[in-house]
Amino acid sequence: MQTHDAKRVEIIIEAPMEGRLTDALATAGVTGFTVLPVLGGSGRSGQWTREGQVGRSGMVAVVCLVAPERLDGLLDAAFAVVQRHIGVVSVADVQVIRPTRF
Amino acid sequence: MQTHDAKRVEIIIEAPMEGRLTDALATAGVTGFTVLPVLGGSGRSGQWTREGQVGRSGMVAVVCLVAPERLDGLLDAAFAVVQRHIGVVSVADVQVIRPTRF
Amino acid sequence: MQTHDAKRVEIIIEAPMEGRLTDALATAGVTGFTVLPVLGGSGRSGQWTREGQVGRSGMVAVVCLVAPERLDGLLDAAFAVVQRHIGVVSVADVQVIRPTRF
Amino acid sequence: MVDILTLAGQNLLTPMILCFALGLAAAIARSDLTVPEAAAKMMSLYLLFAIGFKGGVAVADHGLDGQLIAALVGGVALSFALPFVAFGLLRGLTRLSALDAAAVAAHYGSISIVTFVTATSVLASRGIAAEGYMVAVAAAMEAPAIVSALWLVSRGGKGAGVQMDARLWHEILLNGSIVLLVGAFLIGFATGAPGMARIDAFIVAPFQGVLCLFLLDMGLVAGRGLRGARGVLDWRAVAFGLVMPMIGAAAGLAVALVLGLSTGGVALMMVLAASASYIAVPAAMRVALPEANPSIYLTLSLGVTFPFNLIIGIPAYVAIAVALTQG
Amino acid sequence: MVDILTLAGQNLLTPMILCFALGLAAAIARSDLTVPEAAAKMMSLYLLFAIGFKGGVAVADHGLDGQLIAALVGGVALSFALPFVAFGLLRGLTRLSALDAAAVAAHYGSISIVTFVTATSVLASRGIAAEGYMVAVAAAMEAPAIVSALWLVSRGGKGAGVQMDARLWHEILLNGSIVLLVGAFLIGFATGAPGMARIDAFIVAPFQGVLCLFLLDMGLVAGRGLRGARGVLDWRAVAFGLVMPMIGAAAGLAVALVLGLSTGGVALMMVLAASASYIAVPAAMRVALPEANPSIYLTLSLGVTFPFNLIIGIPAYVAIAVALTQG
Amino acid sequence: MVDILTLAGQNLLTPMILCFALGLAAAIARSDLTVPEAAAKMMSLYLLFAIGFKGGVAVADHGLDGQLIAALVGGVALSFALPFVAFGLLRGLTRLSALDAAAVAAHYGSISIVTFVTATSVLASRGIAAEGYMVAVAAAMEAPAIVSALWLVSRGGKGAGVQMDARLWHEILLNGSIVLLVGAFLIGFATGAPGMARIDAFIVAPFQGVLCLFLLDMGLVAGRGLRGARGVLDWRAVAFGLVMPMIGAAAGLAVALVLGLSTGGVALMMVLAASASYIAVPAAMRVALPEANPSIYLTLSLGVTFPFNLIIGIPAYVAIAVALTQG
Ligand SMILES: Nc1ncnc2c1ncn2[C@@H]1O[C@H](COP(=O)(O)O)[C@@H](O)[C@H]1O
Ligand SMILES: Nc1ncnc2c1ncn2[C@@H]1O[C@H](COP(=O)(O)O)[C@@H](O)[C@H]1O
Ligand SMILES: Nc1ncnc2c1ncn2[C@@H]1O[C@H](COP(=O)(O)O)[C@@H](O)[C@H]1O
Ligand code: NA
Ligand code: NA
Ligand code: NA
Repeated sequence: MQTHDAKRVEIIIEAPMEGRLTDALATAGVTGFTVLPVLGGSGRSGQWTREGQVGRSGMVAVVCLVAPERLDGLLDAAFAVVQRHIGVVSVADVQVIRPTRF
Repeated sequence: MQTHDAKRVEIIIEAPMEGRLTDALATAGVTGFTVLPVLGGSGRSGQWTREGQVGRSGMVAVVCLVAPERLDGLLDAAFAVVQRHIGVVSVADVQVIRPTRF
Repeated sequence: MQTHDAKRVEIIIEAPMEGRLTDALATAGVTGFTVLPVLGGSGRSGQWTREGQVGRSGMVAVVCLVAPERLDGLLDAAFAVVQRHIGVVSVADVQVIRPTRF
Repeated sequence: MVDILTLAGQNLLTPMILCFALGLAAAIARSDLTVPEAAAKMMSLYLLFAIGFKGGVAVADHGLDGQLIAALVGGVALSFALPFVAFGLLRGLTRLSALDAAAVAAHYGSISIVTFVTATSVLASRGIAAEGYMVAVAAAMEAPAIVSALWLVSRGGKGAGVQMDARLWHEILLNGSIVLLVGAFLIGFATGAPGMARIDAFIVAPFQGVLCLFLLDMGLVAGRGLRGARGVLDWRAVAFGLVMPMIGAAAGLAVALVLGLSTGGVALMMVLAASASYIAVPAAMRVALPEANPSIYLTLSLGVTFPFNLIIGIPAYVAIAVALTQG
Repeated sequence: MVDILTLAGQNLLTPMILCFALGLAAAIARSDLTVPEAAAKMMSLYLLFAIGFKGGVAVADHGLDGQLIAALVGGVALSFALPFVAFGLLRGLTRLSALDAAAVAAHYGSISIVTFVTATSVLASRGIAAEGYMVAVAAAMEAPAIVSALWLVSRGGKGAGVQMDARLWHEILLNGSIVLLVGAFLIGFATGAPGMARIDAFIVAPFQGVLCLFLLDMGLVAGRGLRGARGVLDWRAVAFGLVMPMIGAAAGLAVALVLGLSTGGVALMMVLAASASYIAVPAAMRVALPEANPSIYLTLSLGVTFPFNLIIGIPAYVAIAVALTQG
Repeated sequence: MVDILTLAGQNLLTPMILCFALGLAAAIARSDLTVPEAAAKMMSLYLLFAIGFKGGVAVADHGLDGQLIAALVGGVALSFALPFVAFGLLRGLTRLSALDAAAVAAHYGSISIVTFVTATSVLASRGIAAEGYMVAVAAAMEAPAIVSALWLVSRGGKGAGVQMDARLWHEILLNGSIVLLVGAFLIGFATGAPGMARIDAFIVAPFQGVLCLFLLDMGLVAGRGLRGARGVLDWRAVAFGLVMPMIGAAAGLAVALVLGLSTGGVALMMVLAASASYIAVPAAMRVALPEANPSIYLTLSLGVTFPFNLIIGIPAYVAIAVALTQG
């Protein structure tokens, strides 16, 4: 089946920042994304799990599929939000069907 | 460690279609997949979150690792189901250990 | 934006083994990972869904972003744990921002 | 009429309605107040179980009169017929495509179990008895409307549009809420008063309180839906969402009077006919009519008709039932 | 015998059993009825807390007789011993490998807390008192069986097969249900009647109702398990799942009579010995014996033995206990 | 003093406190006992709804005296003022950076609703009445402290450190717990005794039982937090976590006496001033002061001050309130 190049950006970020991130994405013209729940994790700021949660609402994973040429805009927008916060951003090359969407 | 080429197919689809998709995959000989929950997302059909859910049971992400030669069969099967529905399909090149499984 | 090569390792493993896996990762010097919930799946050991769960607490997906040179250590550590258990391991090439973290 | 408004006034001051209003307001004000999905699901399982069980016990107490069959037939007939009325109204009144109109029509032929539950608690609080088997009627009315709607689509040459298979029928007829409602009804019927004695502290006393929190969540969901659907509905569509329940209630009233139901039974039949589905039917529409726009039917059913029935409809239907059966 | 069957008949008509049957039927009919995982977990926490607390209060009321220690020892002995019986039976009767047989044996030496909870509510509804410390005995019987099973495996030269470490012991001995059960027992013991007065409206009145919804979920899970495990069990294995609880019950009866427990205590000891674990032990087996097939032990424990105990076992054990201690 | 200790002793033997202790112990012993997130969230919604509703009904019964406004002003003033005290204390006593000190200070100016809820149930069990509108005061005290803390940071040249926007204010002022607490209060006020009659079986009788399970979860969370934060706090910081609530309580006492509140009202004002937020404020700090270390403020608030208030604070505050208003 005929597929098309795209980028899969995965942003793991604190839940309280999710709305700010998706707004920033929308402003950057990225209107397609999916948010996945996160159970726990570990990083420089230590380990946490959702069970240990009253005060912190934990983190979420935001996945965006975008056309390669829109990657930079996306990363700039995302970085402006993530910058001062804990979390990680990764980008992978993928193939998508239905290119018109991205 | 010795690894082997494989494809990682990620299908984000409406929950009511999950059973139909996995059946189609099985028919196409793809018996290995993992289903991840989705909290919300945004696309051409607008934005939604699981909190806003009574009527719509939301979406799920189905991840399949397959040997490269079985990719086309998988995509055809998946596309037949996804075609008329909202959702996205992406394919990434990955390495797996234990090739016999795929 | 300036990005850096990294590997994205995705390990899908039984929940009762999660702690053992993350400890093994820590021992191997991998202190960064994210754990995602899994709703269900299918493989050689048959199909299962979280609804069918009383006895088995199901599976989880552990995602690690690491610098390429640390991949082998990670895979060895992970494999030692996963080896005799059901589950899958896949590795993808990705780009990350903020390399210092990995 | 005045009488009805005062009733509506009283009704407005119940914790249930105010909880719904609170949820609606919180969602529209973009508060982050949310009820966890699992908790909402659990509360609806509780409500379905409790109401089904009580219905079964009531039937076990008063015995099965032949009316049960008649009421089931009447309800099913309503569910089959109302989508045609709704479809005609939508095509004449609004600008919706035939596909969207048919999808909406399916919702209004089917029923909203929460509206039904709220009505039963209103009746209970006013000491008005109703036939216990009305829960069975409610279950029976969920699916037929879907058939009518799909027939409307395929007839309209949109046959290609319909993705109907045995599997979908299976999903519709054995969907969780129908199975639990009917199952609890049968269990209540089988165990009767002794069974009730064992669990009434669980399904009777806390019932209205749970309903409050559940309606809070309904308000949140309806409010978020309305916010998200800004611009999806024009005033014509909204008007439909207010007029259709009255038409449905009238039809339900006629059927109920013909059946000779009790005051409570008449009120409940009106509520069932007036209410619109927002769980079973939308899921079925996503599979059978994927091109139909969910925001339209969900917003109409959940954002317009549900609040209308909750706040104005139920007290009105009850008042009418009282007037016509006890007057 | 006839007597037992009539009892079973009555027992069948309780809401609890019928809820379990409803879940079983819904799952086998492939209905999408499901209880959210979080809700099921919460209900089991509620049941564990309530039963542990009540047990502690009962002990606080009647005071601690030395029997507590004796009963604990008796229960632990049963948990150690029964896996050997089960293993022998499985190797003789069925075609299971030594590994799978050992894994199954561990489940039958351990206990099912839901079966225990259901039995207590049956006793309560029949006004039969039981030693409050039986919940402590239940907690004590969870783990020993695992030791016996792992010993059977390593002895069988399958030593390589056992992945046993301090961490796993820690997980088993401090697993959530044991901790909550024992903790609630101690809290009930410490706060006694005054403590009970504060929370009985929460842990006593709604108890049977919550148990109904929990058994509904158990039925759904058991049914889905049975559906998924078609072909995994031959008739020999199923026969084991029906015979083993009777053997366990007999052993439990002997121990209980030696201990001189009350009627209720005898019945509960039989239930504990007859029931098979489906939470603590399976998780431990996944870690310690990863090559053992989970479908086999889960289906046997949850799909065969649990329903058997629920429907036939409990009323039979109670009837026997009554006959032998009050006759 | 002795008197206070005996009270604390009695208090220790309530199921609530022991449930908290059980959770704490289980977490520290690394048991896998957990309360599902959704269930914990639902229990907190239940507690907020119940306490808000009861408060509203109480106000509807006794009528609104002008004190409500005065009490609100007093509470808001406390919330504004206490962060300055806390900040000064932290900078003088501990080695925390200005940023971390300000973040911690915000928590101590704000309030812990669970501490408040527990205090009300202690008062209820001792038959001490309190002003119903104290729940409104509690809601009003959540946010002001955040303003003070952010001002402290920006003043400290750390302006760059503050990420404050209209959106965050919106999130803080309309956060779920405030909206539900105030909303339930208004609903209780609007429906009064008749409303209460409909749902008291749900919000009154099971209240203390639900609180037990909720405190069990609080203990688990606090224990896991403490385990994870080993080494984060030195003895100075811990000392602050024990001293600050007493200072807060004293300030609350002064304000309450000036306002001339009832015995229960005085006790609750002390509790509010003494307690530290662990939900609303931490979320706000993550957004506004991302560089402040969450382990510090969460561990202090949840791991040190919350248990202190629960076990020693509440009975002491109540005893003092009784002594000073009834003596
Ligand atoms: N190398 C990594 N791979 C995957 N997830 C990570 C990694 N580093 C951090 N994370 C996630 O980001 C969160 C915050 O990380 P940090 O900012 O390093 O404290 C962690 O709790 C993880 O969920
Ligand atoms: N570009 C994208 N990247 C990631 N997820 C997407 C994207 N587009 C759509 N989705 C997901 O697919 C769902 C339906 O998308 P759509 O069919 O465009 O309305 C959305 O709610 C998202 O969860
Ligand atoms: N090819 C695959 N792609 C994605 N997930 C898989 C695949 N194979 C197995 N899994 C996951 O791993 C679990 C155990 O697989 P198995 O060990 O093959 O029984 C399954 O339930 C799936 O969740
Ligand atoms: Na209808
Ligand atoms: Na046993
Ligand atoms: Na405070």
